[in-house]
Amino acid sequence: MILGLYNYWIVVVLMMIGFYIVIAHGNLVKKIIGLTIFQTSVFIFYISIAKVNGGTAPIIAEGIQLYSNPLPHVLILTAIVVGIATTAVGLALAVRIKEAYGSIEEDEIQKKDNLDC
Amino acid sequence: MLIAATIAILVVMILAITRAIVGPTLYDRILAVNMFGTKTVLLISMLGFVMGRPEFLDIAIVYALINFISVIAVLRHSDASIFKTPQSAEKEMKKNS
Amino acid sequence: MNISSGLFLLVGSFLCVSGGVGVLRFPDFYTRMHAVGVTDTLATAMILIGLMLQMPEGIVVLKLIVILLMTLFISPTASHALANAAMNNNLKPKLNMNEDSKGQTSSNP
Amino acid sequence: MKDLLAAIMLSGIYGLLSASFFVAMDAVDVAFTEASVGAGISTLLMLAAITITGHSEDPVRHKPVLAAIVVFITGGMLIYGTLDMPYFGTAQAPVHLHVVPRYITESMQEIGVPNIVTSVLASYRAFDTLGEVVVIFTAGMGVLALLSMVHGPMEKAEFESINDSMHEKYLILRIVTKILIPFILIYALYVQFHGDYGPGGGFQAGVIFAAAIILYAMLFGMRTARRVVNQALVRLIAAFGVLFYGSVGVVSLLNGKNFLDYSALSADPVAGQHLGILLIELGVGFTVASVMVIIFFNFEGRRKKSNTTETKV
Repeated sequence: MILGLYNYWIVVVLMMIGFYIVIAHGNLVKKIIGLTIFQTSVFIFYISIAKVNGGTAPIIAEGIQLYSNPLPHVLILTAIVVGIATTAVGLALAVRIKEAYGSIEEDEIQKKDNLDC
Repeated sequence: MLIAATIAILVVMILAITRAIVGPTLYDRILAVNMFGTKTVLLISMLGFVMGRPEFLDIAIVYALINFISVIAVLRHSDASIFKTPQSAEKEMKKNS
Repeated sequence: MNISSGLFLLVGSFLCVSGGVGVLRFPDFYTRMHAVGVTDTLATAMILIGLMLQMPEGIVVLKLIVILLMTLFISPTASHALANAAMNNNLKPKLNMNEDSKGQTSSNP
Repeated sequence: MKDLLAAIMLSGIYGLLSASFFVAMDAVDVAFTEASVGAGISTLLMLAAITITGHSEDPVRHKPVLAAIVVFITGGMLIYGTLDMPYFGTAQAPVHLHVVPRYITESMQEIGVPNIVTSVLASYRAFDTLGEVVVIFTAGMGVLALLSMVHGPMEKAEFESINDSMHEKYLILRIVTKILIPFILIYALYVQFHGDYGPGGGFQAGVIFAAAIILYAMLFGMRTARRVVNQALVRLIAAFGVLFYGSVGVVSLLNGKNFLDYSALSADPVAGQHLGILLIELGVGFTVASVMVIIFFNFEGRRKKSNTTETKV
């Protein structure tokens, strides 16, 4: 059944929503929100790969045979924390741009840059 | 019974999201997020029982805490002097009525 | 045991749903606040008690009690702070009949 | 949506939702992290950022049609690419067939830690994790470099005079928070040291610990918080965490095993592994907590600076 692939489709849709926000919106903070959506879609992709039907969480307990795949969990766990750290750097850049240009709209920044040249 | 309660919580979560999207004022949104948070706490503790591994209640505890912190963050933000715009709030009220 | 747990869960879910409907249907912020603030705490308590009866084991019950206490502390505080902030920032309650009476309504849950 | 505040609230809900999804997908550790990070800290940082940058957005879009076309084509190609992927939840998918069976079956004998995620994170793939910790540390330093301020004595006095604590208006909030904060700190320690047996570990504990300090800073004002939490010390701790992690690896190197092979730390290899995991989780916790605190404090410090300059002009 082709419908067994639905998890990937959801991921793709989320990813594209994030992508659209990054392309089409001029506001830098909005772009960062788009990036986090994109990021989360990648997390969901990894985690949904790790799921095994009938398996449970990979913490060993008595009487459980089938566990979900722990490896993607590890990768994503660290990726989330790294993601927030990089998001913070992005926001910090946005703050500095606001202080330097007085705006975080891409168009206005571009205009000011052109004036300076 | 567990399943029924889980479904009820999911329904309420959908209602809360609707309010967060529609919500005419900022406070409606905060309210919806707060409510959504408490419902998530319930949902996660419920899911632990449904899946037969109730050790995972730790996550629910974190949720309860984080929810509180984010509500305070938003309130503090809305208190920040540059955002105190009673006119805008009133305008929104008028739009609402 | 099972029946009582089911009963608690049922009451809890009913309260949850009524709170949800309230938050969607009520006309202005303060009434919505009322709907959520009142039902949320009780519903959480009910459902958590139901879960406790479901599996009376030491550590699980302990964690559920911690969650319960946390909610009992946090939920009313958050509602109070929220209503307080809304009042401070001049969000007026919507009054049904007479527009000019800008009096107080009992808005704090 | 034009109002960035609303967008941020909704992205907070998105974080909550994705964390419940992770629980449903059995990834409890990930859900734990997402709970504390995605829903809590990231909302917080975005709010701090938009306090400075302003919260309304220019509704003009850049060539929305073109963007939509690009997005649709990319999406279509990605969906076409998924047709070859294994179905959702099949146990025979290639990801489940390689290293993972070894992790699942042998982790109990080799490492002696029930939580496989922790054992993979801290022992099998410890070098990866070291890299991640260094990235977090670097990001923290990046924020520090971008946002920290050197202010003269005059400015400093002015800076100190701003009282932004919330407690005048929110008495109840203040008292409840005062009661809660010790419990949050204890809970963070529990998460830190219980990570071997249940969901948890250094990353989560660090974020929760930082959240407690941030909560304090928000309610009692940055001035008080700066007095309580020494910034220079926090920076030192951030560096110390990374160093600690690395030096555990060096110790095992000096004892004749590979870098970060903790069997060398004790006579009994399993006990050594256990000790090693505990130590490096501690290092991770130190770094993550202090980096989060650094990031938040710097954002907040900036905010007051820009506010005062605005009022001066």
